[in-house]
Amino acid sequence: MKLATLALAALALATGADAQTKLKVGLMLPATGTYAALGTAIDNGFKLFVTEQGGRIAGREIEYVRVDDESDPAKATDNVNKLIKRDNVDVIVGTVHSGVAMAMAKAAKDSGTLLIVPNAGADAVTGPMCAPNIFRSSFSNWQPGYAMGEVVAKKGHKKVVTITWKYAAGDESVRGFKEAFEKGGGTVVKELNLPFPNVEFQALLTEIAATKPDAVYTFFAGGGAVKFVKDYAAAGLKKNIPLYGAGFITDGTLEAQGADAAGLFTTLHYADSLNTPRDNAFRLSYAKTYKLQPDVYAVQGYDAAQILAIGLAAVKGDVSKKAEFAAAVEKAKIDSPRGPFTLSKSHNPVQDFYLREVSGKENKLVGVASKALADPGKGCRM
Amino acid sequence: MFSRLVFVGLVFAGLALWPLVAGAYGLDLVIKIMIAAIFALSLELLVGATGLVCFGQAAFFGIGAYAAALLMARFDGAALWWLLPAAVLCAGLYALAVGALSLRTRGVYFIMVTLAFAQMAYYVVHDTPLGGGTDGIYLPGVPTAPLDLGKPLVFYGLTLASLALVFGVLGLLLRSPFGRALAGIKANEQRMRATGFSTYPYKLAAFAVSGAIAGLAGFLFAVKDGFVNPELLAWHQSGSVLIMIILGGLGHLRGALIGAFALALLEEFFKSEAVWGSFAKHWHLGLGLTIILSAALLPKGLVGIPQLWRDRLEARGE
Amino acid sequence: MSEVLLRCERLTRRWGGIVAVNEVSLALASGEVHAVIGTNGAGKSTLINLLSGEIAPSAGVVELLGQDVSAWSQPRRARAGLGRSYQRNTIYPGFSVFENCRLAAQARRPRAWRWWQSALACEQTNEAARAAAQRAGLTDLLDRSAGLLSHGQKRQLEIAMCLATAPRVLLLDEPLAGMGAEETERMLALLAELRAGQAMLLVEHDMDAVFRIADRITVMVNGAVIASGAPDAVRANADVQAAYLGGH
Amino acid sequence: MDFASFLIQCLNALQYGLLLFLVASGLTLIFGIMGVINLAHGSFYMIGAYMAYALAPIVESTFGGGFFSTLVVGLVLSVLLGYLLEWAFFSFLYEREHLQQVLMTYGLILVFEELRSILVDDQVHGVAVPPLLAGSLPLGELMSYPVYRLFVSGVCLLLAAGMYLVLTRTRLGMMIRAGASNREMVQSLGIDIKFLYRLVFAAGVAIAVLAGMVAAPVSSVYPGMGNTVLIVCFVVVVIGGIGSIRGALLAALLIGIVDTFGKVLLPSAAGVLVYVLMALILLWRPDGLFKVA
Repeated sequence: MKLATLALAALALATGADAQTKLKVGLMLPATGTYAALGTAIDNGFKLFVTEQGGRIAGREIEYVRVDDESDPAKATDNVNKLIKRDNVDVIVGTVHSGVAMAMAKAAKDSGTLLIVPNAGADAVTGPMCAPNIFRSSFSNWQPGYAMGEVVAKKGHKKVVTITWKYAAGDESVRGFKEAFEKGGGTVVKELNLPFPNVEFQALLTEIAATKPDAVYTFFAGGGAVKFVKDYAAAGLKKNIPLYGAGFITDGTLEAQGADAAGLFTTLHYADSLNTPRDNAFRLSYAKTYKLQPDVYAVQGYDAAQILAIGLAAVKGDVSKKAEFAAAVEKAKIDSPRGPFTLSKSHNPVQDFYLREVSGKENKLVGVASKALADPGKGCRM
Repeated sequence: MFSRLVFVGLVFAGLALWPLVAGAYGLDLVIKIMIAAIFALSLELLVGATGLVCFGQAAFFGIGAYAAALLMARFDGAALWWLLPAAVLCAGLYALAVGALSLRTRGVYFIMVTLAFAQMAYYVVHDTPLGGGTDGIYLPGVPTAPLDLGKPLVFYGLTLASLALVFGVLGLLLRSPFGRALAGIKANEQRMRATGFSTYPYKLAAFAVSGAIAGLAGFLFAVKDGFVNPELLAWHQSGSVLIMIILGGLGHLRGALIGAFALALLEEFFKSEAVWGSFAKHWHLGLGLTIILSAALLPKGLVGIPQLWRDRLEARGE
Repeated sequence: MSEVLLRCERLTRRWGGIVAVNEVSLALASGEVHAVIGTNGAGKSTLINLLSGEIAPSAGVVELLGQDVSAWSQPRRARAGLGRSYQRNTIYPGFSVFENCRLAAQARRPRAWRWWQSALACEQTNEAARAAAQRAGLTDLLDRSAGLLSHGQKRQLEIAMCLATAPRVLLLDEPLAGMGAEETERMLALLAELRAGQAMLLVEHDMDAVFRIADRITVMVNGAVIASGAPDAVRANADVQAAYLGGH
Repeated sequence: MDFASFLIQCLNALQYGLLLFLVASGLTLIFGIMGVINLAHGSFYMIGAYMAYALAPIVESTFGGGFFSTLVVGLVLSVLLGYLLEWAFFSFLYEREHLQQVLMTYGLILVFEELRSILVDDQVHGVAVPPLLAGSLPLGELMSYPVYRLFVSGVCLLLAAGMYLVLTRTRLGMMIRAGASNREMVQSLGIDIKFLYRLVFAAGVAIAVLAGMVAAPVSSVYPGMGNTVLIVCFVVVVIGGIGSIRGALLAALLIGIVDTFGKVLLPSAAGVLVYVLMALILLWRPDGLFKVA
């Protein structure tokens, strides 16, 4: 009986189709699990832009359909198909986890549905998997690493140790760093890894102390980032060996890291004190709406909505005109709170990367680390 | 007995007729559930029929999936007729090796050794370039010969046929002398040995068959998604398939079928914004409470519900 | 003297420093009921476990039907004709009486590779199961779930399951344990009936029963044999009286 | 690796091992004595960590006393939680198949994790090291060693000793051990086995919560933190031999060593080493290092 009711419910869900007047936006973001907070920020950012436009983009009202991707790649294809096949969404926005984004990119490529990736940095999404209907409003893992490589080389450090989780995002970030740093005359003397998501860093910190490098480059995020920064300071290394990182190590984690993060240099495409009129307006609006300070994830969500708006305006709300949509977005300069950026041929942002220094609870702007940095988009044929 | 046959017959008839009413997503959803059901049946053979609680079933599933991806990448345009058996064989062979070693242990230790071997497989695809690393790899295409699996209906048919085949084979197997011996091992292995059964080969054979069936499910999953990821081998996949068969009811093949459907549909239900509104993002809460309730109220799983009703009616009658 | 079916020579088992069974030598002849008695912890159950191959001996030899089976596993010995019952019920409570016996009989004709065929398709196995149940007096209860039997019937089923494997040697671990007077009588009658053509080793605490049925009695104390012989001789043995019967 | 860094790595291994023991010991208690495969053990650890974070301001304003009074309040709450859970969910599951308990505890994981999201939030939070233990000691040329880590190790050792003494030297411990090997016997001796089990379960939960609270300043608190410790806890318990406190301690130290030196010497295989170790040990000794009769 219960089973029958459920089956009926599923049937209704499975066969239900809706009128086409509203523009259906499928938000496939993590609502549960480790990345839930990031999902919320992206969701907020996206909606903020839509609200600012009066709830309409290119004359079409927006309707949201949400799917919790649980950051589980094993469920990713089913989840994205829910949006594509069940809800017939016009555009998909998502997600945080790279493995999930890979599955989404494939589904989007196969079905031709528009996909805007508001965080996941997997190089492949705008590399081998690039497609006319796939866009990214965030970054590629390679980018912040490369920017930091330039900075560290310029600072005159010669010997650097890198440390990250042994997974794709970490590897790609370190690869970007190494490329720029060695081009600038430095050497990466040791690449330390630990299994994801292990957070017992002590052994590797001891290794760093024994190697005595000029500096350390790191890529961690979330709980691991907090613990690494704290352990690094507690082990006494912070006063002797400067720590540099991709911006995620201090984004959304400063409250938890406290004083141990003070003075850290990181690179990212956003900072807390850009103090441009565009950013100030965005921050004010966000803070008013959500009673929260925005972070880089909110900006990425906001810009995902901007990309959608630009493309839709060009095709007058008709999402089926994929080529014109893409052409308009490729030409456009996106007026982001992070500063204006364009999209590369492979649809990854060509953007300034800022050097930031942690001060109090903020990632304060120091300067531009790398101007208009473009991901090489290796393997993209489009 | 008769009512069970009718039940199973109705389920399969329903599955066969489903494409007539379902949309593209409905088809996808049921394909997903059927694959989960095949996976659950593979574990039911070990847990429900033989009493061996394996906590590393995801490894066999994942190996089937990765075998599909890697073999297709290696041999362009590979045909289904050898690709599928090859994937199943890979999973079965790994299961044979794992079984040969882990069957030396018993009870909880067995649970943990199977977990250990699954984690080893997980780290191999996660940490080495062999399988494309943590982000996973795409299948280069879809097998098109002799069946074009790119067509949803054809793939639906293949999945349904696989499920029916697995269900049928296991049904026969469990009634056969081999299956009865497994039941005896589950009930009392010591007695079986005293009676003259060398139980180790029986258990090993069950383990390898189970691994091969899980590999079949993995193969279908990989073709369905066109993408494989190390998370397919992760321990929580082993856990969730175990939850499926416990929820459905151990000791019955129907239980695995029912469990796969129930878990997937419960998830859909609690995730539905139409029902729960913005609270749908806390769908774990509803699912968790339902699972707790079913553990508390349904000692024999969902399969046991008719029996519970019958008992209650009888109690009222008296 | 009739043919010796099971023999052990200086069989020993140590657990760490403790010697559970100490250089025990026995011979079981066809048609003979051989009882082993002794206080709790004398090593009787361990002796049965050693003979049946459930545990490996520290030293000594076991011969079954004239063959050295010391290195054989328990299932192999069982298939060669060595049946045993357990002190605690080890029937399969979820199965019917018939299925309990049939599964035991299946051990002699595994046919495991015929996975497509129903287990009930082998008429020889079914027949062996029915015959065993009949000999143990369970014909009327074939369809009953084994878990619902009375204690005495469960013990009978134990014997039936042994018989279904067509053993030449039966090792029975306290078949009378926990039985009422009437059940004991029935079981003794059953055992007396079974003795023809088989050898039977009986570990039992019920002295009256042992002295009524046994052809030969071996007394164990602290793992070692202190006396062995015909019931009357054992009853008269001074050592036995001192060590064991003296308590009565 | 020179000798000095070898020594430091040994210290790291020891410290990590003790931390693992702290988290796993509650599991071996519940698992070994009650036979409950408690998947929710990681959740109790998570609850402890979040208590250290969320409870601290409340405790500070009502009682004062900072970290240590939070510890006490948390322990009291966790004993209550364990007692209630056993009463509400587990007490009627003992007669059932073990796997029903697995189902139950799996449901609890989902519920606890979601309640965490609703009651606190999904953010990462830090927990301050109590000022009394905030210092650090110099170690080698560049490194220093935080006093708080030494404190954690101390707590682990105390707990290990305490559990060992209670289980082997006290009447309560004897009853508990007897209850583990033979329920009926203990019951027939007139001991209230239900109460005994409730006590053991509460103690197991309290230890996990304590582990979470003590570890929070080192590890910070974040969503999903319970699941990451769950598996390694099971590994520790099983390698050590289920229910053996000694075994769990030894196994935890062994894993600490393998993990620490694995990361340094064999980085490409660091993830898999722990499982290889478990498989090897269980193939060598199928009942773990210390079998509990």
